[in-house]
Amino acid sequence: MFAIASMNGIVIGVIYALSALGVSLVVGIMNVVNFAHGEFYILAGYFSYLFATALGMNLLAAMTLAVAIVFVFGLLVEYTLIRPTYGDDLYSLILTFILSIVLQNAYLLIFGPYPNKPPGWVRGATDIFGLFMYGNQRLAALVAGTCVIVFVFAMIKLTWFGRIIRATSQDRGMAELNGVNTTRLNMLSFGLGCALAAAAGVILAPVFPVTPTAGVPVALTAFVVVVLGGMGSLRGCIVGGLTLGLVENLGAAYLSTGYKHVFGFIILILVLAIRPSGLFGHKEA
Amino acid sequence: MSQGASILKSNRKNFLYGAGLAAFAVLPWMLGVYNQHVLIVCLFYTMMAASWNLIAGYTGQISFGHAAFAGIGAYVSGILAVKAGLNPWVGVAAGTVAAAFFGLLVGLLCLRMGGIYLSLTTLGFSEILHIIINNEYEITRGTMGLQVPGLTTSYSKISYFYIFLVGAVITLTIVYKLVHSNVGLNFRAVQNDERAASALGVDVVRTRLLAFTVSSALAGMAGALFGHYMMLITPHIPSLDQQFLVLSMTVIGGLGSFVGPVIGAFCLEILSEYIRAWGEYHVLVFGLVALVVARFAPKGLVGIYKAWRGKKRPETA
Amino acid sequence: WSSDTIKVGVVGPRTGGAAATGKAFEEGIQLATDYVNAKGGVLNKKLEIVFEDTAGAPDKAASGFERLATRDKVVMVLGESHSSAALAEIEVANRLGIPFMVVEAWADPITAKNYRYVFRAGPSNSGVVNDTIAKWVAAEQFKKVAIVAENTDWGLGIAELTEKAMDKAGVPYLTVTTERKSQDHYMELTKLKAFDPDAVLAFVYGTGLHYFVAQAGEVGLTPKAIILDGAGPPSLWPDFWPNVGEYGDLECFVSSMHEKVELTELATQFRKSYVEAFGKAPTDYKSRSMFDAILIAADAINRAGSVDAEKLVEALEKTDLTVTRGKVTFGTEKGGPEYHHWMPPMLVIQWQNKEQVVLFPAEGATGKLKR
Amino acid sequence: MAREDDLKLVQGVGITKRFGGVQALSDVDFEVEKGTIVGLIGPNGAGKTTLFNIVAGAIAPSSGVVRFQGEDITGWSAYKVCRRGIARTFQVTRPFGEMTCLENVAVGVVNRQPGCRRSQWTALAAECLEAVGLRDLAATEARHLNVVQKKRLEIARALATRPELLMLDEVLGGLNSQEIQEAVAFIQGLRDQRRLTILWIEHVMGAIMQATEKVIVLDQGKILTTGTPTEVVNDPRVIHAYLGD
Amino acid sequence: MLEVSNIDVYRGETQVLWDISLEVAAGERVAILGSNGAGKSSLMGAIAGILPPAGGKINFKGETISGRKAYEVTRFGIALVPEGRRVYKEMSVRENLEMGGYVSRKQRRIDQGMEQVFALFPVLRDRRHQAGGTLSGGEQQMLAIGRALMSRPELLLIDELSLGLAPRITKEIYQAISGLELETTVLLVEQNVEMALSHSQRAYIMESGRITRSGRSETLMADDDIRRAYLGL
Ligand SMILES: Nc1ncnc2c1ncn2[C@@H]1O[C@H](COP(=O)(O)OP(=O)(O)OP(=O)(O)O)[C@@H](O)[C@H]1O
Ligand SMILES: Nc1ncnc2c1ncn2[C@@H]1O[C@H](COP(=O)(O)OP(=O)(O)OP(=O)(O)O)[C@@H](O)[C@H]1O
Ligand SMILES: [Mg+2]
Ligand SMILES: [Mg+2]
Repeated sequence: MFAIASMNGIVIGVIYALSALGVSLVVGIMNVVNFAHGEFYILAGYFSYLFATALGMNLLAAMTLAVAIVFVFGLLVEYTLIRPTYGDDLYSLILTFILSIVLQNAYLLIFGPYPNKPPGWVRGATDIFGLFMYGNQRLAALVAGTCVIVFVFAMIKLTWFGRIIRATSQDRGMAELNGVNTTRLNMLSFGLGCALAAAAGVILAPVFPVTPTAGVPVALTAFVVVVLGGMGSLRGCIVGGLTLGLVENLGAAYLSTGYKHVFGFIILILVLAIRPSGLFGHKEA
Repeated sequence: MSQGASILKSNRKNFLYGAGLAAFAVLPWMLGVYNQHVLIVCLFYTMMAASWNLIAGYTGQISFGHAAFAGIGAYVSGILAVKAGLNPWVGVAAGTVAAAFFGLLVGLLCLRMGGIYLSLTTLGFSEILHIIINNEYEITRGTMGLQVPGLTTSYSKISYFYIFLVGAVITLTIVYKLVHSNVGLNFRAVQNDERAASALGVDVVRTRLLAFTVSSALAGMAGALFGHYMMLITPHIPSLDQQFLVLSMTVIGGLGSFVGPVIGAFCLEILSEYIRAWGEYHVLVFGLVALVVARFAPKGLVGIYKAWRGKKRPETA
Repeated sequence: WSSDTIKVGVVGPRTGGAAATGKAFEEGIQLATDYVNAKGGVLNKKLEIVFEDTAGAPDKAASGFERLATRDKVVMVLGESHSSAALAEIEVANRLGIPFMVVEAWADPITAKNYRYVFRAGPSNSGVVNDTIAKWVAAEQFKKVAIVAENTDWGLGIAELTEKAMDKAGVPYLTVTTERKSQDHYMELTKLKAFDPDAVLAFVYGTGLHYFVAQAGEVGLTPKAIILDGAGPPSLWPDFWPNVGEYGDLECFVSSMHEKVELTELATQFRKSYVEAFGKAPTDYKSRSMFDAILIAADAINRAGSVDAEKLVEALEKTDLTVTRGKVTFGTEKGGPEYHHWMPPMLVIQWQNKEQVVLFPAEGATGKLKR
Repeated sequence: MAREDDLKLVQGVGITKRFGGVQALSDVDFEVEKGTIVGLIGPNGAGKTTLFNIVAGAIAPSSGVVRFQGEDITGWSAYKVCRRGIARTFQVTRPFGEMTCLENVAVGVVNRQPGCRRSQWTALAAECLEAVGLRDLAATEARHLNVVQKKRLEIARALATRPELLMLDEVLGGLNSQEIQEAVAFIQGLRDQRRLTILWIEHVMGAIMQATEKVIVLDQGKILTTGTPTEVVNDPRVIHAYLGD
Repeated sequence: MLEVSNIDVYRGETQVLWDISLEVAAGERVAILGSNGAGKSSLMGAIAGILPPAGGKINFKGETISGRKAYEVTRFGIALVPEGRRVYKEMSVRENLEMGGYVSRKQRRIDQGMEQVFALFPVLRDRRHQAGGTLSGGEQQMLAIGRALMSRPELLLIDELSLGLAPRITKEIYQAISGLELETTVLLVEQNVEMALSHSQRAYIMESGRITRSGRSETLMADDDIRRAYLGL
């Protein structure tokens, strides 16, 4: 029991971290909470389903194209909705909140109420050390998710893009003086945030099929992870995701399956009460 | 402007409010049962939007837990009525107090950080509430909803209309009094600049907590009344959909303006009655309207009206 | 007023999580109105259906019902697939004195409240559990069963009835609740696997069931244990197979419709006109349930010879009509859920190589349980 | 002894403040006598504003004690300190931009006199605006003011809290020499008519020389010297650290 | 090299600069003096593209740079050491310097530049892995100057060079600036009037958003009014 609970906690934790990565990035750089994060995730799931199933595209190509389209869509949303709200972070929250409801209902009209699932990459399950059986698609999602997370970390730590993102998040005006076009960077990073939501979407859709409203719980856990880990801290995002995954699964294993998600919130409240800025957060001046 | 003129103007304003209220109070006698129901729902949303506006519009705290507090009011009142056989009116009072209490707790937890933390924590709070309502099926009857007695012995739309009218007037009066009192000055000062406010003797945390608690209590009252009107309390009262409606109404009416939420509540509720026939399109249309207004007219309908009047009769600076 | 139509209201979810049901209802409505109006309509007028969205939420359902009655002035209301919404609606129906025929909401209290204006032409929880599930468990001689309940009124309610039935039959069981919105059932499944049951009675609705079936296969609970989908439709949804893959094989479900076995001639006719109208075979049996309900309503209106509510209730009580699922008669004995209730026959069907094999009842069986 | 304590309106003992590695103040002792105008000068980053912030309760000292009229007010929150009778202005002005000037000032009034009525605070706030010459702009939103007007509004707001000690942080910035003369007269007037005690940070040495009775010189978080203006400007250490030769 | 003609600048709705004109020739070192809030930083901001002028024009090497965004102005070869240093607190000294070289993004140029900065401020080499925010005030100011130099600017704008610096460090930095004179033109804002005048060829004096005087530094230094107003003598 403990073994599978921990294993599942880690897998789900990585999945949570992956889903929260985009939110964390956008909060960190732009101080904008993208409430419609879950809907971008779902959109990518739908696209990868459409391309792979209806158009019969190669799986990898379908996924890449889906992420690319959501990225462009993210750029558009930044341009039309988010950009005018810079400096008023609460207003962007209101706008993206409304956007999320609009998208949910648009999906319902376009894709219908039934769940959609792109084909799995692998089939079957693996026997883990003779302890328990574990779905292969989940293991694949774990690997893919870890790759995306490592990729994002590498990008942030090692490339110019990461450097200017970090600089901009610390001092936007100064970055501008150093020659960074922060307007374009914002657009790009919002797009990237959406693309990360999309990456999570295409990786997870074969495990958890997408429905018009399935984005809500995704976004909700992403927010919990981000607040838990500390606003805008990527490291916090990973630790937050893993903490949440483990707490929920161990709680479900030993306490109550019905209250699984409440355990996560309880941890969140405890952390906030003790460290108001989250595990890795900095208190804003 | 001289003192006298301003008193005159405020008297005229009061007179207008009074006359409008009187005219509105006789309206249901001229309408059918169905439209009476629509008016009652409008009044419910007026209470919700006006009280949400108190925190969002006047102190700049975007709470996503407003519907949750309405839910707490409704469930506490309903459970007391069903399980303890309490008079529903006592239940409404208890529900209001309970909502205030939870508002205070949530406020204490996250008002220190303010801003986005408050938004996300209230969101989490409303989710916890949902899970608890679903799981504690024995007490809350889960999604099936808790059937509760009405507030009056014989069911009549007209009497509910007046109950809700009184509720809305109470809510609006409290909001108006608060905003136009010394505390209201503090609300605005805190929203503008916390540090400067505290240097002028404003207890920032208490001011915010006060706004949050009062607003939660008012939501609790609205929720409790609504539960007894529907005679059924379901997890839909504290849902995100409901929160979305309240937020849209306030934003479309005019965030931070006194009449904005009232206008927003009436416009959107009546609009939604009309476009309901469009079935699955109606929420989408709703959202799009809200999105366009929020994006292009951040001050809502009230802002549009003011800008239009300002253009017609340019203010002398 | 003078109007050349008679309006009947339908309530059901067209938006929200169960919007699929609304779609099925719409199909049923289309076929039924065509059918009724082609036969001369009701009281020599055309039958018109007004569909009100409830979004699956009780409060919306109650106000939607009220809207149908007060704004659209319908003579009767049909429909609903959420027990919670139906329970809210019956209060309104009773208050306003509007006949209301519930179609696919299973909670016992809907008819157990013995409201004069409330009828049910569809399954009830106790009906499904006692007439179908318990008997099937006994017939298959399962030694141990697991009960999985989603934490909704329906899930928890039917699980409780099942526990009672298992107690009575002396079959040991383990009950596990699961969160309705949860996508990940590994922990629940691990607990079940440790219990090692012969059958899992899964009261999980919608996509949740798809997750459950697929993950049960992954953790190796199935195929050793047989899953019975207590709600029927999710196993028939068009996306069932894409979602569950090979793990769907051998899964069982309760349904009132089978792709081959038809109990009446009207059912065959329904299937034909469905395929003509929509270019595919009917999957969600709720379209047929709605079709039946409209036929029953039209019949009652014609027999009543008026749209007066009292007369309609009397006419409904005297219903004796054969619809797609058999002959309809409503119970008239007060005191239990059988009052104003017609329980249609239900089948237990197993997927065997993507073919539907009827296992139960024995008289309709087309094959044996495979494990 | 008692009389002597009475004279010290505010007194700091051993005030130390570290920001992480930055030692902003170390072991600062100072006192301000009732009814005087005391200048606080020193190079940028000497810790003057930090000292203000500590006295005003905006930040807590790492160690040390602040006494006001003999009462220990160390670590009190800003609003309590204000209600106790200490008002301050901000070096970078912080008006409530979306409120009118009258309302800006009213915030100060209502928190010092809770429960006062609208008519009362309107009158009191108007009077404070009058004092700084902003009466005509009472109904203007504060964000429309220019810099000098904003500084005056800061002073009006501070006066509205009926302080006994008024702390001014560089209120002369942006004024020309003529205006500086007027401002100095105004500040001396405040002391004389309202019986205020004033602690004043300013880089304009002329004004400090003219208006103050005592000058405290801070340098790198330490008191460099304290004395009459004339003593201070002639102190070679002050010339070296702050005035330049 | 730099020509500022008749610019008006607003911050929000308040005007902070009125009709400012000035010129800087290549290789020159020019000081801007003035009391607090006189508008010196606003002028620097206007040149660097942070505060677009509402009227007037700014030309750099014959091209108009007014109306361009800050990041574009930077690419013309202008670098600003802003008021308050503004080092990236959570990035290491090295990364801070690299950000200075973002305009070119060529690793070789960046390495070279970094060597030059380290030669100029040896203490930074010792601290290169330390986070910017943990440096002492003086070191932060050195870092800010070093970062500006990383882009190899033709015109270096320095706002409040000596702000918060101990006099000794101020002197060191002035000496360093003097050493740069061959390549770089410097326009600097300074509170320490004496220091500024003795390390510049020309100076402008600003009051309440206007330029009130200008002239050669030695002349101004000898001026009694100025000595009284700014040196408190
Ligand atoms: N919040 C803070 N975190 C870290 N260091 C700080 C903080 N606030 C001030 N300091 C540092 O403390 C020192 C003293 O600052 P303070 O603002 O008191 O100086 P000041 O004497 O008022 O200078 P000025 O004349 O420029 O206003 C400075 O070196 C400053 O960098
Ligand atoms: N962000 C801002 N918003 C509005 N007004 C500002 C802002 N920053 C500065 N000001 C005002 O603009 C005027 C010019 O400021 P600026 O910073 O350019 O002056 P300065 O000469 O550099 O002063 P200092 O010596 O304090 O650095 C000042 O009166 C100041 O109060
Ligand atoms: Mg200072
Ligand atoms: Mg400056």
